[in-house]
Amino acid sequence: CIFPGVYKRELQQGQVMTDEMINQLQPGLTREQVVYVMGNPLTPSTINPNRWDYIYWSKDPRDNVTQQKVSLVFDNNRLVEINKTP
Amino acid sequence: AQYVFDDLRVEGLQRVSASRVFSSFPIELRQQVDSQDLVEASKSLFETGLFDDVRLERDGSLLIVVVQERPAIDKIVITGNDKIKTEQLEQGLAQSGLKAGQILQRVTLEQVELELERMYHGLGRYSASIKTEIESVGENRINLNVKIREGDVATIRHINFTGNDRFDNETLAKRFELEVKPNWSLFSSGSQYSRPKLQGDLERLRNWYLGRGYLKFNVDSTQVSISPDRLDVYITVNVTEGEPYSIREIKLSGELIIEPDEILELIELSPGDTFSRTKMVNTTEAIRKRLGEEGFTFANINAVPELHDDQTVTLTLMVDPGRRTYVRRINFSGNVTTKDEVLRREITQMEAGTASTDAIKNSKTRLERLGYFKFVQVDTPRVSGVDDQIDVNYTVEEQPSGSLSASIGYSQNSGIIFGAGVQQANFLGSGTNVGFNVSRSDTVQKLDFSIFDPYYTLDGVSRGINVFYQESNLEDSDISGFATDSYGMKVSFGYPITETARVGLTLGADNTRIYTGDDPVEEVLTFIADEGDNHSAFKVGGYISDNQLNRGVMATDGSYNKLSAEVAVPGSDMTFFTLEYKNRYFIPINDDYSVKFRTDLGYADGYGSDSLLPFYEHYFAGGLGSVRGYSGNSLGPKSTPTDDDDPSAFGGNVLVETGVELIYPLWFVEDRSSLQTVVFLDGGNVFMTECSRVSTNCAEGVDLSELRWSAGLGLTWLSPIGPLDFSISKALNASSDDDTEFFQFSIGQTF
Amino acid sequence: CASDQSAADLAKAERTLYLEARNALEGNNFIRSLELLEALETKYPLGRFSEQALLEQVYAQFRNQDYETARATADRFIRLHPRHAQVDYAYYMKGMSSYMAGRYMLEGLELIDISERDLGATRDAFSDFDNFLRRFPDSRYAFDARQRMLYIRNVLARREIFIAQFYIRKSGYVAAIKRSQFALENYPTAGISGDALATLSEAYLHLGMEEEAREALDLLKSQYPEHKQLTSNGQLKLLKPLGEGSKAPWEALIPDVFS
Amino acid sequence: CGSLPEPQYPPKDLTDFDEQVELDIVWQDFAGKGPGELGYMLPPVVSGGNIYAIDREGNLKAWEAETGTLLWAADLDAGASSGLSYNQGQLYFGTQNGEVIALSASGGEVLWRTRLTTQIMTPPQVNNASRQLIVQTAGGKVSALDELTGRILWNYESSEPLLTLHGTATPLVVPSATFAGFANGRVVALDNRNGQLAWDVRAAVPTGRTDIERLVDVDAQPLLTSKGMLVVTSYQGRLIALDPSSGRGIWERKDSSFYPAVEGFGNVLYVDEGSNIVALDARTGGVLWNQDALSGRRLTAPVIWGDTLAVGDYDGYIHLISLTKGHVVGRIAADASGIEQPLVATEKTLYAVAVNGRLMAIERQ
Repeated sequence: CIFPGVYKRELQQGQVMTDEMINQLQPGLTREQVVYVMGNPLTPSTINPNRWDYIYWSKDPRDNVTQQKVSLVFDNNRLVEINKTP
Repeated sequence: AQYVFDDLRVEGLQRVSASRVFSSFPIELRQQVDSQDLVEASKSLFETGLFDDVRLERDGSLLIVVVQERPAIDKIVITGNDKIKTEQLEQGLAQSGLKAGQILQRVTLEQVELELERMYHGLGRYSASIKTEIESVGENRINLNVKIREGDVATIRHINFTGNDRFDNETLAKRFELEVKPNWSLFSSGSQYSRPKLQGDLERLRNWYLGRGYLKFNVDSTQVSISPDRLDVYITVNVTEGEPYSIREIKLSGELIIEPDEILELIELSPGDTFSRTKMVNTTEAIRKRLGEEGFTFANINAVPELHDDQTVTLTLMVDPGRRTYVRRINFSGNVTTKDEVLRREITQMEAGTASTDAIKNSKTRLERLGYFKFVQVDTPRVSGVDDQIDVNYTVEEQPSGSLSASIGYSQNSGIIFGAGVQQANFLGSGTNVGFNVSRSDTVQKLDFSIFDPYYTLDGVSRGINVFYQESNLEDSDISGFATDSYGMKVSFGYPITETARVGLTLGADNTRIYTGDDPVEEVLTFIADEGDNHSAFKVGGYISDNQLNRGVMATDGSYNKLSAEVAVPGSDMTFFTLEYKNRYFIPINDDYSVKFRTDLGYADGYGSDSLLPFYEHYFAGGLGSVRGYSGNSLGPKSTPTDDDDPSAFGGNVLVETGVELIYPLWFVEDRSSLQTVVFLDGGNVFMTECSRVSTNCAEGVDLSELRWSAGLGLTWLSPIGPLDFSISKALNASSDDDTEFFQFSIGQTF
Repeated sequence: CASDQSAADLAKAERTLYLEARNALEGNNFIRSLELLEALETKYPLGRFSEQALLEQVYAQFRNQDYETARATADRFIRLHPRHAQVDYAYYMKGMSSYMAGRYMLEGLELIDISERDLGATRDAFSDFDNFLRRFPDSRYAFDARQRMLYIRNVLARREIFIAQFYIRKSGYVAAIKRSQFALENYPTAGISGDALATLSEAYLHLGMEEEAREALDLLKSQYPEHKQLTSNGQLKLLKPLGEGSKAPWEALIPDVFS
Repeated sequence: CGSLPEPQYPPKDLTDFDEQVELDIVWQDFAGKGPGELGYMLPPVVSGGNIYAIDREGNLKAWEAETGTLLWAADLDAGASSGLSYNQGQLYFGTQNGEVIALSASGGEVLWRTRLTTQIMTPPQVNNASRQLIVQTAGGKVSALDELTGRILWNYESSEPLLTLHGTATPLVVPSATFAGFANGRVVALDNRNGQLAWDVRAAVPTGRTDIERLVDVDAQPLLTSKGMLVVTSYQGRLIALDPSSGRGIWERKDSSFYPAVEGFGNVLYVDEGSNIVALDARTGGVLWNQDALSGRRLTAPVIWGDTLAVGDYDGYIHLISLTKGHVVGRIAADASGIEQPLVATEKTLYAVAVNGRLMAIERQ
């Protein structure tokens, strides 16, 4: 239709995680070491205190979304589990 | 020796309370105390400074503390002060614990002289001298007499530079704020010496030399000397200039985050230019800002110069982005009535996202552009304990953004007029613009209601609804020309297409019925004869606007353009179209002065079968908000009355208005966000492209030489009940039958 | 020089000054009593009545609705006489002053929901009362202070939820998660945990994180079974339909006037 | 805008006196623009029958001392900031740009110029024994230059307080040593051969709190009396008499003066901060007489002229004071623009430069 689309800005949420940062993660790291590599988690889960979720989510003006999640599970201050989706 | 006391009594108290003594005399009753404790206790009581003498006496198991109170100050008498007012001096003394009613503690006398001397030295009056005397006024109370000799201000007599071969003393002296006292002026603050000012000046001198490439410039030493009578100060600055350096090469190092060539573009210096510190600072600032947009708000870039002996320098830009920073929380304060959502939806920076200095700053402008706030401030404190998160705090101060108008008036032809209305741009802080006006008089009843929600959807799609109803009865009024009844409704939508531009659609329908009074106007009679007296129209319109003003109300910078068109579609009784263009353009001169250009153009005409624009849709010009200095809606073609009444304005289908205003500050007004004064030049008129066949005094066609001009002073004040506009103006080229008004004012009219 | 009135006050003896101030206070003539109390303080800064006079100054300023000065005077009293028998009253009055400063005229009418407005003074009241209750848990003002703290806690908590829900509508899902978590951690007893859990769960859903969403939903169902956003079959009523495609511009223009 | 501030020491009006010495001006001429208000002291120098004077813009003139006929004039491109000194056909002076310039006394052409660290406000002193030129700069530094080439031989640097009294002390140069006073209130003796410190004495101790109260400059040339005693004055400090070889104190007197003490008839005379003239017994420092008739008149540095002491004042009068009793014996109204420069005395004539630049030769009738 002749009307130009509604102007939308690129929307950006959560933490930028480069592959090089993620590759440095391996089990056994303490929480301080993880913070050094990834930065402080914006949304550590409150329900399960041993889990840190690093989320990245952005939507460009044409509404297509890029998303990345890394959730880390700790066992008394030692990283035990890393699962990364897309 | 050990003692046990079971009672304590204080003697000699005149004005100090016993509890004050007990609180600083730590002796426990009915417990073992030795002489050492007693000595300690009396020492601590003595240290309160309230007593001249403290003696302990023992009467069996009763401990008596005999004190001799120091005198209290009854009055402080200050004489000989002229340059500093007495209240100021008393305030200064009060700060160091010296005011009427206080106990005169031992150390205070010398403190008095010190405090007052420091005040005078602060003003550069180094030759001031202060003497204090105590005058007893009985019953242990004293007066403190302070004699002041203010002396004169030590002014700078001569600033001398040595070692400046390249630039002479005058050029260097210009860089200084400190200046030699010009003999014509009795007092110039610049000529008053103070060490911080000198340090600041030396820094400015260094930057000035570095700005010209003298990397090896150095201030070797400075001498400041004062004449024996302490009135003249002499300053000598010894410098070594060294040679100007040119750039050999610029290298980048560190983590660049963005493409190297994007950074190279930002560099203002290129090999071969002479080194300039200002350009270098601009470069590092530009790079820092660019990295800020990528979320590295705490990036810092420093340029490391490496000097070569052939007077060239290699600059290495060390880029240290620091950690990518995130926004933890965005808080608003000061929004007493405005809802948090109205602010939050306006800003482009998101919580829990990368912090972009650009977004944070232009969000501040977007809030100011709302027009609800006097000022908006933002600061971004770090979150304690976390090195890569910040909070963003916006502080706003609200200003009245609407108007309550209630009017009771009387005019010969329409009797008593009751009117009430509210026009609130930020209704109950909801960010919605609500307007509700009703007015009743013998001849006309009017009611209109409008609601405009700029954020109908969170993406910024806006929706406005406007309903109006007007009915006039003419039996008992001798309205000369004509009157109309009309009612209708309009719905408008709009949405953003760029950061500042919006596009919109309007749909509306209205009905107009025309009455003629007892001596109607020819044009109306012929119109009713041709077209009938009842017309309804269905209107479809659209607009495109771009708002880059720096403030919603009383802007001083930026530009605003709006092009709108509306068509009465076929099927309406009268088919016509209107085309309007509105432009505001500001050129700020400095932060107080600004020039505003204003242009309003309108063109409306019939199309299809009836080629004439209905006269009730005519444009009018003149009065406040249009061409000041001419009475309201009085310009342009005149009607042809049936009898020999004098013709009244009839409007036209082409509107041309323009104006230029100089916005200047009133020196005594600090809060300039709610009061604006202008010197203006207005011009404008309305024209008819095609006169009605019966009109006699209507010239066809647009003739720009017919534009009416006026100049004068305008004042707008955003009062709690709404904007008040005043203007004093002189019509420059009024023709004989224009009626001009020297003074015009309006209340509650938002334009 | 100062008007003869205050000179006359200064001339009076300490006791008469204090008694006159007391009568003016009881007669609710706060301005007059403030004048007398200030005269008492300048003339006899360390006199017998100076402590009591200062406390009465706080009360008079409070009743005179000059809340900022009342709070400042209470603060001064606490600093000057930290171990005074009635210092708990000063702490309480400090809280009350900022509490009253934070109230809105139309608050009672629920026309304006203050949780959406500037809560500067209300937040001060919260910390003042908290400070007071920790020092004087069994002061006779403690009960009233606790009630007011509860009210404030609800207002602050409601604010977090409003903002979380705003960010869901604005597609700021990570921000919504953070705000709901903040509400859960800081205002557990404020009775809004249900809303917080619901918003948290919806935000995870919008991010496609089903497992975390279910985790929050289970907690919601167990703690607040009849929460308003829970449908009969245990699903969550969403504030915003899933999927990012917002209406095309012309769709947005169709006026749902009666929404 | 407020009255004129009354000065710290209000000037006394002149009272009449029984005049014993009749004075009049034998010749006068303009020495360029004079010192102006830049606060520089530019006293002329008399030598070899001629008198040379320079002004703040570098116009140098030479007259015949006796008759006042102009011999030659030269316009140098450097603003003078110190008076002239003469030695064996060469003239020396310091510039505002911190240079020492040597000129030939016959035509005024520049022989050499050497740049030092800051401006030079006192005339360079000549050490005839070793052809040295001792220069003290405003930055508390004493440098020795070779008289023929201007090459710097040695430097002695002392610390400077942040705020000093305007003006710099002139060093006293004797063949083997240089005695110099500094703005930090200290007096030093330097070995002329290498600038090494012989001894260092504190003439005044800074007291009080503000920079003003802590001013303790030694702003005057030390006086070497005929009995071989060194007398140094200091501002807001003490007048001290020292043994020149060891710096050991002989006597001292608490008073403030920024002019050099002079010796007359074996007594030590000085002008204090309040323009009172005081005479002390050279051996004990006891006060002989204290002349306050000219108090507050902002007197110039005292000069011994025959059996009298000559001073100029702010109103342009020149007074002669008897060295024995201290009463005023002569007075002449020289130039209403006032006299701030130190006077220059020869056996027969007294030379004065007024604020407007007029040079006057005065003789006893």
